[in-house]
Amino acid sequence: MKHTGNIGKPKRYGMVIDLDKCTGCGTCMVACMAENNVPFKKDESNKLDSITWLRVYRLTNGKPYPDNEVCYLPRPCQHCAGKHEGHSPCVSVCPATATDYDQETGIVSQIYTRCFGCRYCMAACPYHARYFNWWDPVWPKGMEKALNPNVSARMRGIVEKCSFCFHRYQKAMEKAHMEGRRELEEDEYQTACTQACPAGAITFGDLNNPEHKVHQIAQPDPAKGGRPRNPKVFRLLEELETNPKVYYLSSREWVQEACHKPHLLDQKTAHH
Amino acid sequence: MKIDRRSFLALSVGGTVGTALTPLPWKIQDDLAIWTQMWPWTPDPLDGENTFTHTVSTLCRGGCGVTVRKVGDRVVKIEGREDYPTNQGGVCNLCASGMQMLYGPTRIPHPIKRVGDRGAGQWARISWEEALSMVAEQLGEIRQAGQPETVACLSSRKYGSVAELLKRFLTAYGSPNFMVTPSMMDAYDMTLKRMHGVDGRMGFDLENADYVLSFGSGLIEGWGNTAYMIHTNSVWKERKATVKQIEPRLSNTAAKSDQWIPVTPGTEAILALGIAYVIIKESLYDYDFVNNFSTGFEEFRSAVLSGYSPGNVAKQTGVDQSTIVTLAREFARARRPMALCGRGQGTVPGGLGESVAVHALNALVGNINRPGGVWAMPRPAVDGWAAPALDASAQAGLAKPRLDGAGSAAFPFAEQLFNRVPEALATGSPYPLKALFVYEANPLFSTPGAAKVREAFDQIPFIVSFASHMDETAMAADLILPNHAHLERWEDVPDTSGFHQPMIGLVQPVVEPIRDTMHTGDALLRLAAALGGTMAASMPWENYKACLQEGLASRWSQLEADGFWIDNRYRPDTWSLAFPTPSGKFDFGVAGSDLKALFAPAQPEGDDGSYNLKLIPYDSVRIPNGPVGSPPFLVKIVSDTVLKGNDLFVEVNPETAKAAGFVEGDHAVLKTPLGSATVRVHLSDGLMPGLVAIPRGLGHTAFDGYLAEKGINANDLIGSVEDAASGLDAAWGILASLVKA
Amino acid sequence: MDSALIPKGVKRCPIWQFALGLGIAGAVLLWGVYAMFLCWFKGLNQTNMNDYYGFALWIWADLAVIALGGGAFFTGLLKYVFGKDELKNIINYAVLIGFICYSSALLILAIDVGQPLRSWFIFWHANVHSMLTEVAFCLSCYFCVLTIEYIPLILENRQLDKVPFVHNLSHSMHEYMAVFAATGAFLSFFHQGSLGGVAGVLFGRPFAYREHLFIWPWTFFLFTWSAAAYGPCFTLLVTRITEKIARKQLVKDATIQLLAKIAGWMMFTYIIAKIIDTIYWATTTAPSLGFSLKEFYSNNPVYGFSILFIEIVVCGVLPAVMLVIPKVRSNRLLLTLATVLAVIGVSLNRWVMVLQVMAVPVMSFDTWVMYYPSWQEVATTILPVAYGVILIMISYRYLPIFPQEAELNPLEPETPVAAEMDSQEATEADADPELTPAEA
Amino acid sequence: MFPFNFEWVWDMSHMVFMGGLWYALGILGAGMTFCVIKAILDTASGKGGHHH
Repeated sequence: MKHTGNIGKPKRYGMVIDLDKCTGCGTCMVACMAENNVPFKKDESNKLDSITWLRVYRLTNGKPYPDNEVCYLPRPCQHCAGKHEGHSPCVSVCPATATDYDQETGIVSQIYTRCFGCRYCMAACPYHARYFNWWDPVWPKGMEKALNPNVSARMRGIVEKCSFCFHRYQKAMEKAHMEGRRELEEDEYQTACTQACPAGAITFGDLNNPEHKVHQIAQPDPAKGGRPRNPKVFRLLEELETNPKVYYLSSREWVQEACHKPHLLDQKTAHH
Repeated sequence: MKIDRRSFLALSVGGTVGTALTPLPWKIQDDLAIWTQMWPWTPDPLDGENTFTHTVSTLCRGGCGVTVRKVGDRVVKIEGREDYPTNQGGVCNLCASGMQMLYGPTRIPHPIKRVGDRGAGQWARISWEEALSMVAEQLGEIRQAGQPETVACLSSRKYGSVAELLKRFLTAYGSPNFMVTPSMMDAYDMTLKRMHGVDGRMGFDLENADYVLSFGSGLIEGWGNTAYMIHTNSVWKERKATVKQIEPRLSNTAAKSDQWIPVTPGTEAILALGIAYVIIKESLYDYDFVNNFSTGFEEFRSAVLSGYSPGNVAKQTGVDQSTIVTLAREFARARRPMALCGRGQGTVPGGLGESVAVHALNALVGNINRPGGVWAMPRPAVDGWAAPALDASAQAGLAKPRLDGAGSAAFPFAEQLFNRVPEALATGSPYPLKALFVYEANPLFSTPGAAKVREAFDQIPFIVSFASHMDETAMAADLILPNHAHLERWEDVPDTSGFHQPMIGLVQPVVEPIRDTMHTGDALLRLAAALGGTMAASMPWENYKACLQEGLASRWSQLEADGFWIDNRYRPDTWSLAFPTPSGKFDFGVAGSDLKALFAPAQPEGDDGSYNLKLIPYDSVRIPNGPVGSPPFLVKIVSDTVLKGNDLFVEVNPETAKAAGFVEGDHAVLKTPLGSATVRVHLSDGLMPGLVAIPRGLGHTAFDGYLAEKGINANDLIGSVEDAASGLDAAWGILASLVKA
Repeated sequence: MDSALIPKGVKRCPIWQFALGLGIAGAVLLWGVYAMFLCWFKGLNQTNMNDYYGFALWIWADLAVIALGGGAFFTGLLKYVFGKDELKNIINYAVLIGFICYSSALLILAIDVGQPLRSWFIFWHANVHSMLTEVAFCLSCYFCVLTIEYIPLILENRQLDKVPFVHNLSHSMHEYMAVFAATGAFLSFFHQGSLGGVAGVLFGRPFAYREHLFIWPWTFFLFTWSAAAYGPCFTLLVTRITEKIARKQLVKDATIQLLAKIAGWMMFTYIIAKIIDTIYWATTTAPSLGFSLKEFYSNNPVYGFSILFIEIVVCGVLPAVMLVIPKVRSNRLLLTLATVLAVIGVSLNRWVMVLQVMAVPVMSFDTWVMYYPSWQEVATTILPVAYGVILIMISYRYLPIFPQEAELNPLEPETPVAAEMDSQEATEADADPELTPAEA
Repeated sequence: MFPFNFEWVWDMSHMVFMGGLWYALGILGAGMTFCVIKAILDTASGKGGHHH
């Protein structure tokens, strides 16, 4: 196989989530919880202490009946690169180096056995992508059988978050190495949510690889901190310069505005 | 004294300093940290060999083709099967949570019989021999007494070998009372029969439709095959198809559609007829189809033109005249327009008039049996079995009328009318029930007017449940013969969700049964054998798998090899061959019905003037409301504007709430003619004023602390309304009031 | 009974009064200790913190006590480095208050982290780019300094001082104190600053984020500055409260006035810097991140513009001006009022920089989340106050904290002991509510 | 915090930060050692205190 893509260079794994396609069914959340051994309590209705690495937000245009509109927005960890690669809001503040920016993949990791639960990273993350284990995880009798051995169960008192299913990357790389390859095919490494989404709303791959769909859809501009060149694509809170690797696509202007798409705000201020 | 104190001090200080200088404190500190990293009470899943098995998950109504990842003998993940024709790699949220259904503590571990009062939850473990002989004894006695028709069976599935086996069991036994939990497909089947003359099922070539007019169907919220419909929605986005959603609430389907058209609940059929009016009036219909392949058009035309002018319709439905006209024109001019009905997930059939009115739109534009249209499809059949042997006793029983009146003079086209059962049992007419089998159904929870069903069940002296999980109906049973869980068994799942190609999925055991359970098919075979005679002769198979294999006949080899069977070259009959009605044409006249009566909207019950609001149920894709109770993952993803603690939120338009003095989160008493409940108010700009919307599927009393007592059951507040034309449940909701708690 | 331990030339209340006070403070302490163990054994679900409030009451308490404890380093700096020798009369108490504040902060942190048994990872696996690492290192080091500064005071106890080695050690430590104090000031500068940096570097939180000077956000300098300004106010306030309870003057007016004057000018300059910072942030920083000031102060029940006004004007400009004007600060009542306002002001600033940062939604579709602490959080926050009261009681009783006490309150040799007891009715326990540094 | 911890990098940040830290600790340690030794020496030479 001949590749013109991104060979031997660092990868920047990322996502494009098509908000036009997302139906808010929540299968991504379930797939994520199942894949990553996310615990659950008897009462999960307090969303302020409910661990959902991937959370689907419900956005509305705020207009009264019958002009009300709704859009769903799945929010995994944004795997921010920051102003320079690795200066993620959370990685830069973690005092114990328990969260790390992987220069090979661009993935922000969390080392559960290292984290001592100061929660500074949670304070730093504007996306609320980080979750604290307020409780000891408890599985109803028998259900611990369904735990995935590739992801360790977390103990109470530490922070956890979406890892872009990093264990899947490791498994895929292991397999590739066994087969004497150094590069992964696009479909060899996909996150659980991407795979499960019945709408096919999530596209995952190497943003640096022009052969990958994520690159083609988002068209990140490396000169501008990865800003998308596709006019329908945007990132959450672009102006904070967190430089996230999760891109969103929506054809609705109010959705773009709700996510702080910069050009809209520029226009807005220009009008005033 | 002083010396002592001084030496004591010196010793303590010296000791402390001395210990601090040894590696001991550092070692302890390190060990403690390591201990926190592997607390014994935090589970550490064992690794093992990874295997991937294909099967079909039967948790959702449509059935998801899945690939199950196992580590050793543990199921750890359920993913969508890439090459499965419907879900195509995606999966629905319920099937993705299947591990929790397999391993959850609400599984019924072994056969049990009731020892306390009904519903008290006092059970005694019994052996399978004991359990089966108990049933055989009871059935033998009833048959001996010459009342085989008093044994009934309720199943959530109409097709497939287990449903067929249950039906066959009853037939050989001598009971006509095989019943299926109601769904929109009942109305569709009846429509097909009366307009097409076909005993079949509806198929929808959805992906190829370019203009979809949905009369309240929760297209991406569990209508049809959940995962397939969500996939289809994405196909529509890619192909820029238009979706117009007609319903009083801004559902997810409405939110993702190109236009949300709020409509007064229960007037959807009127709106469809208003659209038909414009199409007919402006001669936008398909001349070829209407003139050459249909009959009864004149009757239909005059019925429509006499009462459904846009002005008239606008008044009743709350939809602007101009919108009606626009919808009609867009629909008629689209290349492949398709009109769909079945509210929400289609768990309530709706009246026949509604289904007929909507389907008439498809007929007007000739989008029948064409690409991108509605297709009449053959019913899936288990056709490899010989006809059951019937003795005199069976023949006598089968000659009796059905308990629910389906097929009687009043409802000649009906096949199932479970909604009429409570009434029949309450009056004991035509006869009481002596025994009931419940298979994968939870009628005590999921039937509208659930209280009445509970009362009716109290009249049945012997209820046998085949449930795998302790649901509400199992709680009320006398004997439970637990079925294998969905990942432990063989089964065929013919698609009945409206997929446009004949298809059967094969459920294959992924793990050995982890409890002392028995496949219901095997239990039936053993019961038949115990009953002997023609019963045993009608069900001669050694085990369920042999019976399955024989039933699927020629399709078995493909099923076994691929895990599914599909006829992807299937095309529906062309118009000239498609309509086996007396005229050989599509019948707009609905087999000679009184169209005016047919189209009259269902009247809500209990209008005593004390109710100022209308309560409508809504189906959420995150809340299963059928036979399966939400596993913990699904309860977890329910929004906090739906459920908070155990409190259920009902949606109310801010304007309506303001008039009643409610603000967000207020507690309120929601009252309907059926009962009342305390709820909390959630203000929603996505709901027509004057309505209250309540989610279906919460308020379980059975299951465990992860689900039980959360919210209230909509079916306790909303009942069924019998459609005079068909006997089907035509309820769209109920009148209600909402006052401060 | 314990008269042998009481410093020479001063009088203390009877032992039963002292024991009663200790008992009351001890009861409060035990309540806090109970809550502390609940948090340790059951986990942080005992609190009302959540995923939106990863930082809450405890972190505020930490920031507040460290700011209030800033009197120790700043007074030390003034005395040992800038040679303001007059301050020797209050330095002991400043050190004691600082020691209490810092040990309290460390204790609260030990409860606050989710895995206290791993908390040493902050040192072992240090990320030098994290403000919190800087805080942890400087805080612990400075706590060592405070301990070193407090030790000679203990050693000066009448009985201990009789031991030659102890006497010599305290003597040599005194000689060397300038070096320790200078190191302490250096460390304090960094940890007070990095505590400000904790919020200021959060570029994901436009409410907290500030532009940087070198590697430090403006809040770094503002926090150091405010600790230097407001810390001495707290020292003055606690001194005043102690005097009230002891019913005698303990520090001469000259010392008090000098410290008040310096604190006043520090506050005056600080508040100007704070106003400039606020204006720049409101008009330049926040808009560049896509936010307008209004978004930070509306649509919620608590955080309105009044918060900003109270912090900057009522508890910032006002006490600063009061302390700067000699006539006002020489009035004891007004002086106390100014220090109370100042203490509230700096505490409010720390509250806003912790709690409001958490409350302000960043994503437009997110919501304001309000928070109130659980009783366990409140109890564990009051715990250090009780501990502080006890430590002050013991130190005051047995150690020569106030060098001018004997001079200001000469003992009449003929006075019978019984009469003395009557005049000392007030028990130290009365101090509890007023001594609450976290509330003040 | 030590060069043998794997987080350690010989870069400016580490050298400045840890340099500052170890410098401060050094002063404190050396200072205390000095004080203690001096006290011991003073005691040995019979200075201070009131022997009884």
